Amino acid sequence: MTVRALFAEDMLLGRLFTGIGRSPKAVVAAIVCIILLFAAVIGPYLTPQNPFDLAVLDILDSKLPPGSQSMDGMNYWLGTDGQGRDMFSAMIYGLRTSLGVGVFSGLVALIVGTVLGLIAAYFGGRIDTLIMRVVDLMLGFPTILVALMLLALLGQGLWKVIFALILVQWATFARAVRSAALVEKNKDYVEAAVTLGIGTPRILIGHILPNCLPPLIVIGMLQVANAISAEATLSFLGIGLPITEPSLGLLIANGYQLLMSGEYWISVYPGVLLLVLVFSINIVGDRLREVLNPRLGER
Amino acid sequence: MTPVLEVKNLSTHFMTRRGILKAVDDVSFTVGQREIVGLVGESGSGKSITGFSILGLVDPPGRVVSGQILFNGEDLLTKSPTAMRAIRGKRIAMIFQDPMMTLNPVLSVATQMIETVQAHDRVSRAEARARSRDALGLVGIPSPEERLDSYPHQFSGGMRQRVAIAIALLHRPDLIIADEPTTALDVTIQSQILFEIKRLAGEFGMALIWISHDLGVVAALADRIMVMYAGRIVEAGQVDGVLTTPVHPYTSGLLSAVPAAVPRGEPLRPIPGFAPSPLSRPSGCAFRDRCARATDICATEPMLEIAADREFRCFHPHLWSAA
Amino acid sequence: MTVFVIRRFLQSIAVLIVTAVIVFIGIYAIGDPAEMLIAPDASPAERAQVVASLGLDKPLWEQFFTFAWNALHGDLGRSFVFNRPSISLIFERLPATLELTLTGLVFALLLGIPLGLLSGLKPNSATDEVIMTGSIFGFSLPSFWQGMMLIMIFSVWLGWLPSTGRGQMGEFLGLHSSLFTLDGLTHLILPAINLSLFKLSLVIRLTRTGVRETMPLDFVKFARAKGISERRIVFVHVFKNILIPLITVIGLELGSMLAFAVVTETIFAWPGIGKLLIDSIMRLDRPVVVAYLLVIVSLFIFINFVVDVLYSLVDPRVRLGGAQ
Amino acid sequence: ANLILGSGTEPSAIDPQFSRTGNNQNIAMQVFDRLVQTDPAINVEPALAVSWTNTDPLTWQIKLRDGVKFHDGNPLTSEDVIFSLTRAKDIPNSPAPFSGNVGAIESMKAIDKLTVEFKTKKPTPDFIEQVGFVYIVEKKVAEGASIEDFNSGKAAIGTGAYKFKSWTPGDNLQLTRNDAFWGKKQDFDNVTIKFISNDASRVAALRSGAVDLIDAVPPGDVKTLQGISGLKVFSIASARMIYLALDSARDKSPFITDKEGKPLDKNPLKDAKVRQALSELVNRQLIIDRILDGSAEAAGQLVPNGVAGNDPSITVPAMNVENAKKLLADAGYKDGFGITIHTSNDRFPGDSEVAQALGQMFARGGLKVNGVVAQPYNVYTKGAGAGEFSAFIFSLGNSTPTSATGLRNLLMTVNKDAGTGSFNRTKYSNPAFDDAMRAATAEFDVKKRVELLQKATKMVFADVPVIPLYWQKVHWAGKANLSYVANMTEDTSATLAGIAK
Amino acid sequence: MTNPRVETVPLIEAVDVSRRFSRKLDYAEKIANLFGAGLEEKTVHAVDEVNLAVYPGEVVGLVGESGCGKSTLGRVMAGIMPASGGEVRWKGRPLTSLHGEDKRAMRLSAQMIFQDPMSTLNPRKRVIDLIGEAPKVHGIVKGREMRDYVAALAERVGLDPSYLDRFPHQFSGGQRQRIGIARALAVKPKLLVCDESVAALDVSIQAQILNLFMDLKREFGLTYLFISHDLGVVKHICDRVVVMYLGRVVESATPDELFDNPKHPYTQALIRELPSVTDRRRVFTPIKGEIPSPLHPPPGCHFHPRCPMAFDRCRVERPVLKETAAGHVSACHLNDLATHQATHATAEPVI
Ligand SMILES: Nc1ncnc2c1ncn2[C@@H]1O[C@H](COP(=O)(O)OP(=O)(O)OP(=O)(O)O)[C@@H](O)[C@H]1O
Ligand SMILES: Nc1ncnc2c1ncn2[C@@H]1O[C@H](COP(=O)(O)OP(=O)(O)OP(=O)(O)O)[C@@H](O)[C@H]1O
Ligand SMILES: [Mg+2]
Ligand SMILES: [Mg+2]
Repeated sequence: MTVRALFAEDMLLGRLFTGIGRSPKAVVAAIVCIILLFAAVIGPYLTPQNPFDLAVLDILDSKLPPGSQSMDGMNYWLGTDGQGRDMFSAMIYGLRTSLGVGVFSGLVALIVGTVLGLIAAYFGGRIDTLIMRVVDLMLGFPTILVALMLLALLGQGLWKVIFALILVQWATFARAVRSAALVEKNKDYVEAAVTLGIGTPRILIGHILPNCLPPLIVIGMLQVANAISAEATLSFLGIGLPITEPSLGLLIANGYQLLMSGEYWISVYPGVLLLVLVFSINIVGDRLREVLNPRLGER
Repeated sequence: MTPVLEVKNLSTHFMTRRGILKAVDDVSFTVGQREIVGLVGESGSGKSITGFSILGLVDPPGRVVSGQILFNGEDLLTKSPTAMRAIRGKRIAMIFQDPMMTLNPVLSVATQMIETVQAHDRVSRAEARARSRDALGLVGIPSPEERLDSYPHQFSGGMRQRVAIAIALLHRPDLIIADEPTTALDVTIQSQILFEIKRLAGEFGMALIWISHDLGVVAALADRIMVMYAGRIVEAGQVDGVLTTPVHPYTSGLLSAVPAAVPRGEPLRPIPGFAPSPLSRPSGCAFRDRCARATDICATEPMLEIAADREFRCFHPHLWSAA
Repeated sequence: MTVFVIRRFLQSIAVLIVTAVIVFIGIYAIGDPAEMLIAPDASPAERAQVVASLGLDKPLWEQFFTFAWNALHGDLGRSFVFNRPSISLIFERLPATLELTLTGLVFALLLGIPLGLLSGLKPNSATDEVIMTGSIFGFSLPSFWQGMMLIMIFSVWLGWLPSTGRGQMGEFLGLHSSLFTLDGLTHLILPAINLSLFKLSLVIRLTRTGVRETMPLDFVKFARAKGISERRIVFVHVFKNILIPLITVIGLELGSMLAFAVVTETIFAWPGIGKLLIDSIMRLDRPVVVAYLLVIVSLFIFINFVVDVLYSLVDPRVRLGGAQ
Repeated sequence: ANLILGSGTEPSAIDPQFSRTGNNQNIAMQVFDRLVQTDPAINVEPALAVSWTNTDPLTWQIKLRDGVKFHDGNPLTSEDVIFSLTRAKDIPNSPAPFSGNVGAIESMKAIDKLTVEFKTKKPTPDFIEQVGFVYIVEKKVAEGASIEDFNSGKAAIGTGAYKFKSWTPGDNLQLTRNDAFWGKKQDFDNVTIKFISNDASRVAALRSGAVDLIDAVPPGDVKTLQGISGLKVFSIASARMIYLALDSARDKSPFITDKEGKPLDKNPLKDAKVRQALSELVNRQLIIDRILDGSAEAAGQLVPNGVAGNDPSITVPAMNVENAKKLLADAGYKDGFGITIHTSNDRFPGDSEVAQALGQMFARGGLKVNGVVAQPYNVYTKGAGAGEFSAFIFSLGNSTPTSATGLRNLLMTVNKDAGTGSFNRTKYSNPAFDDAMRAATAEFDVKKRVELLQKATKMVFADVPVIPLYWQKVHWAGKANLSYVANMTEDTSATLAGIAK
Repeated sequence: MTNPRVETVPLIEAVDVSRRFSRKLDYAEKIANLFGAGLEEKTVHAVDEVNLAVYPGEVVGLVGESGCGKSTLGRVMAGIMPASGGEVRWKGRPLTSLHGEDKRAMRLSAQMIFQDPMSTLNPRKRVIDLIGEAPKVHGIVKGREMRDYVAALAERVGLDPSYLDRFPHQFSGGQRQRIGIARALAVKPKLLVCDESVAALDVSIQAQILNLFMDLKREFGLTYLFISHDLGVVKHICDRVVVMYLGRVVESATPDELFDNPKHPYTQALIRELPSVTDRRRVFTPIKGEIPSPLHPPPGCHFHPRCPMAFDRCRVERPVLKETAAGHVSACHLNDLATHQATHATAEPVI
């Protein structure tokens, strides 16, 4: 399969790209996403400071307004937070964390949810009932309660938050995959594959799954945005990430108290960055929804 | 007698991303009063779009780009949306192909019928209901009063199609356009519907355009037949004539492709090749690539020729001794 | 219908049991309620007395079965903190939350459906673009941030609206609610908006998608062919079809709004059950958490039940009682 | 005039004896009275009792105030006092009962309508400080009353400055003035206390005018509020000490590592020199200035100046990195060691920030800070109690007139039966200090008692059992036309508010 | 035309095969029944005790109304769906006795071709994979040889091999059906079950595909079970036609015999109502009534409510298949009446 073929207009990827390409809004959003992703990946090379290293922080520099200079002459373009962290560095690192949390938890939840959803749809019966009841239960439980319990069980930390988010998200995917797979399962091509003696795992993964992908991509995209928001909310409620390694959400939450006392930059800048990030992911996801929905896609 | 409908040089195009799609291209025909006209042609040849063009229901990005549609002498294309709405359902009715999809699944049959009555006539609900019930009776639905309050899913396909026909009959229109109304149905049910329609058209004196790709059905029903190919009418004439002595090579190709045309077990005689993509139709005769008789001249536009009992567009028509 | 009710009932019981078990284990995992509750300087005798009176000295499974036994008799236990029946604590605050969520929901619907129709009927127009892009905001802003901004703008800077608590209560037809006084209404506006922004976006989107999916269907064209007015087509034919997904989602969302009003209630000091929940989790007030979840889950179940019934009213094809 | 008060905390019940936690007392003190009460600097002053004398070490006579009437019009009698002090022991399910306060009582007897005689089990010098803080309810009303009766107001009949009107849990509590109050006449006809737990919301409520007065103003907002005309801030340094507890008793500590992060076999915190060094690495004033916006006073002992037991000769340890490094080297940790600091994140203002700042300072002193872990209090308190941490932040509020209770709970050897060391989460044990404390608490002479306490304090803090950081300042803020008595006990009560003259 | 029946062992044979679809009562419904709700299990007898033998090289047509169980019977015979009663025999051996390699071989030997070519082709696979996947999975070809193998097959069914890397939606209906056929041929089947395989196609393309079927039969000696409701098509290519009504076989004969001398009133109606270009009838005399629900089939002869000639016996007794002429069987009580009466049965029914 050549690369060109992958991007052929009829292929999934091709449709993604041409679909996004046709909306200027989506192009801008996609570019923003890519820039932010890039910034997150090369973060440590971009920032003047490692904001996670307590030894380089100095509370003498705390709450400096944007543009101030540090003791040793470094410029804090976006100011510093209460611990004397350079806001710019903290935001880039926070972006890393937030995106990482969002993408990673979204991805794992997608895989777990997809597998369980496929199993539920294809085998039906008791397995289906069992999985779907668990899904209902999961969707019914408040995120915070789940997160808090996990936090208590496992201790605090990045991976635990990710784990909690996975636990909360997989059910959404499972439900979506199941409903898509239920439709696909009854299509003749599945029966044709059965007739041809193709084994069940192969049918599930090679035949049914690819046809369930479009809604999944969309939900996945939006879930990443959701997860980033959710992590921020958890941090706001004080059960998120380690405080010495703040995510965007934690930065906002930390600065929240200071918002009214005039030290706006501590909360507003990360807030704006979070907004831009989630907003552009949502715009891209939205566009994908339009493109990948065969009934709504451009004729 | 003036014809009920006179379509002159109708062209309906779809402005798609990939280019202009000429779904209906310079089509002209007339439908006389009480006449049943069959419109046949293969899938995608523009039959439905012709029907929708008449009713002014072509969905964007489609548009009637030129021509005239004279209904009882008035040009429908110049009418305002409100005026068109007053005509639709009242004087021209349409029946769609798929009986499962034409009725709104969440509204009762009564609602869907009564609203049609009340959309055109200022009558009380009770009266509208009575008229609806009578219409259901007309199309042969047993105990119409009780069935009125049913929902579409409670009917079988054949009965739903009969409900659609009853709706079309509510205002005794001058013209009914039936777009493949029996394609989705069984042979036995199809023949019930054909029977019903034919009886009612006769009874009410309605004209009928019957769209189908089943030559057999049209043969059984219509007075006149029009054959479409790639957006154009390639041959039109009395049913008996066209089916026994087809002039256009496409018509004759169609007729000889049916199984009954050759002895049992013999190979069938399909028309070779495929219809051109509607987006890239060659200029000139669209059929020439598949036509055994084609010559260089076919690359130019064939004119509509009008013979005694026949109209056709072809440079090399079959000339039957009778014609 | 009977079958439907029976099935629902049995499933509900199973769900409720599982919920209770999870909460018991969960709270046990988080911490020791006694540690949170009892003054640290209490003497061992005092401590033992309180622990015993709360039943915390027994093994977890025994506590669970005591709870289950009492629950069967309609007693969901007394709050560790308030020493009052947890169920009455919840019912005391449920009206405030219901008031908030329902107002939020109504707001989302009243605004969302027309906007959704507007953009769905004119896809890709400028109006559509504006509405759709705007609706993304609803998804993008974390709820707590929205709430903060609302307070900053409308109460602190502009001083138009109060930012905390529930206003004065009025009485109407025997119902007590802050909906019936001006003061109450002004208090309700900001939290209701905060809670409904997300749902508003959702409703807009659902409606728009519904319109766009329904408009090309044959029956719409058939209705046009019958000469029905465009208004009736949109508001009767199309709308009733859109209602189906809308009802499902609204049902789900009402449930989640109820459960997740936590953030809004925290920010706006709204005396509802969301705040009670977070406080109770923080204080490890297990009877309240259990009772809360049981009530919420029951409410979910009830809402789902209503949704299904509504569903069958709107969509005649759906029959209650058929297996899923 | 009416008062709307925005409070960060909410009572769990109206029954004044249900729990002696601050949130409940704040409400109780407005509706009910105690035998004695404290002034802003935690000095005892008479309330329902006008005098108390001990005729012998085991006998006390308390004289009640004459003419005090309950809200229902009945006069206060000795019977009510005896009933209340008896009832305090057996409130069902009370999580923080007053039983400790009445534990010393052997028997009670009404001498006349206004005199009660007590027999104690053993000599109890601070007897009045114990029984004096129990709220007095009316026997006739409270006998057999359930907690719901109090919550609904039926049994919420006290002698206090305000009468209970209604309580809407989670939302507000309403009071009206008691015109028959025995004390100072209150300025407000009606008082509404709104419960606004979120700090920013509470501040916003004041700024938007929705409330007249708020408590627990976050330190970061103090400056802003002061800058707003029409608003006023009332501050005081409280007797709440914030400290870093060090796991000093065990041979191995869970979060102590070597520089590479591998667990260390030895526990450096056992060495007083190391503890001393850590204390000297902390720049208390910097933390106060930068993190708490000045809302604290640097601490070197348990209670601040003004509270009995404070030893003025103990200075606040100054930051001295050089000396600290030397101390570490002396103790055999020239290159430092690894440590993780734990903290709650929702217990008191700036808890997690302070922990991070400590982390920074330790790191600068050459320690390897493996992390600063912040947890919600419910999770945190379990871990702290179970000895899961090595260095962790806690606070200790002192609401009694002397430092005795605090010292006993925090630093004396853990002994459940003797009731010592209840907050001693690190199991610190210093027998000499224990002896000194026992001597101090047995002393009837007030002056001598305080001297003994000071001696014990000096002795124990020289050993750095915990690292005292600062005493929190507490702030109230209100409209400029109001006055508020800022108090060290952190009480929020309408009785402390008034209309500014 | 040779008579394939001289071979004694049918390639595939259905013996008293029934297929029921039933929905069991769940716990809630059972409980409701305890309270007297009187709920019953709903059972559809999609196929009801059908006997049908297909001999090697034979083309058997299966006609009947929608929902009469044609597809279900086809599936059961192709081994995709188990029978719920009776047994299916492959070369004389019951399918249930086949295991392992035998079973797989049988499964591959019986292939199905469906009505809607688009829906049977996975829209996300290229032609090469659509056709080549199964032979590769089953080791019929090696990975490297696959392209050639598929190309050869494509050529055989009249597809341009240069299209192998396209997706199904890039083809026309007729081409898609060819892809479906090539896919079935790729595993070297003996039996093709064609389920309405030409119904969705235009006349001309239908003719092309039917020609292809006939060619393949000649070339590979394939056996066909040809399901259709179009009698015209069936008549043209089949050696034998079986008529089903509501789950039961009501008549079976050679096409000539069946069209000339239909015995069952239902068959007669079908033949009469078949619209035809050549034989234009302008009078319609449809069978009255709707197709009854298979959930509650009428007792006795399933056709009696719509049968113009029904009499009392039809309402109670199920007619059995009887041979009326050589190789012509039908299930109708009229067969038992005097022969001269039976010939009258073609009289125009009243509506
Ligand atoms: N909404 C549309 N957008 C773009 N092209 C369209 C649209 N509707 C129809 N067409 C094109 O117009 C042409 C004529 O379509 P039409 O539906 O009239 O065919 P038809 O003869 O009715 O075929 P069938 O027998 O399949 O119903 C086709 O090529 C079709 O692809
Ligand atoms: N999986 C199934 N579950 C339940 N009922 C089924 C199932 N498959 C088929 N049926 C029922 O069995 C009967 C026969 O169906 P079948 O598909 O065999 O009919 P058919 O003759 O092929 O019809 P058509 O011509 O419409 O394809 C129908 O009533 C159908 O509803
Ligand atoms: Mg059409
Ligand atoms: Mg079928």
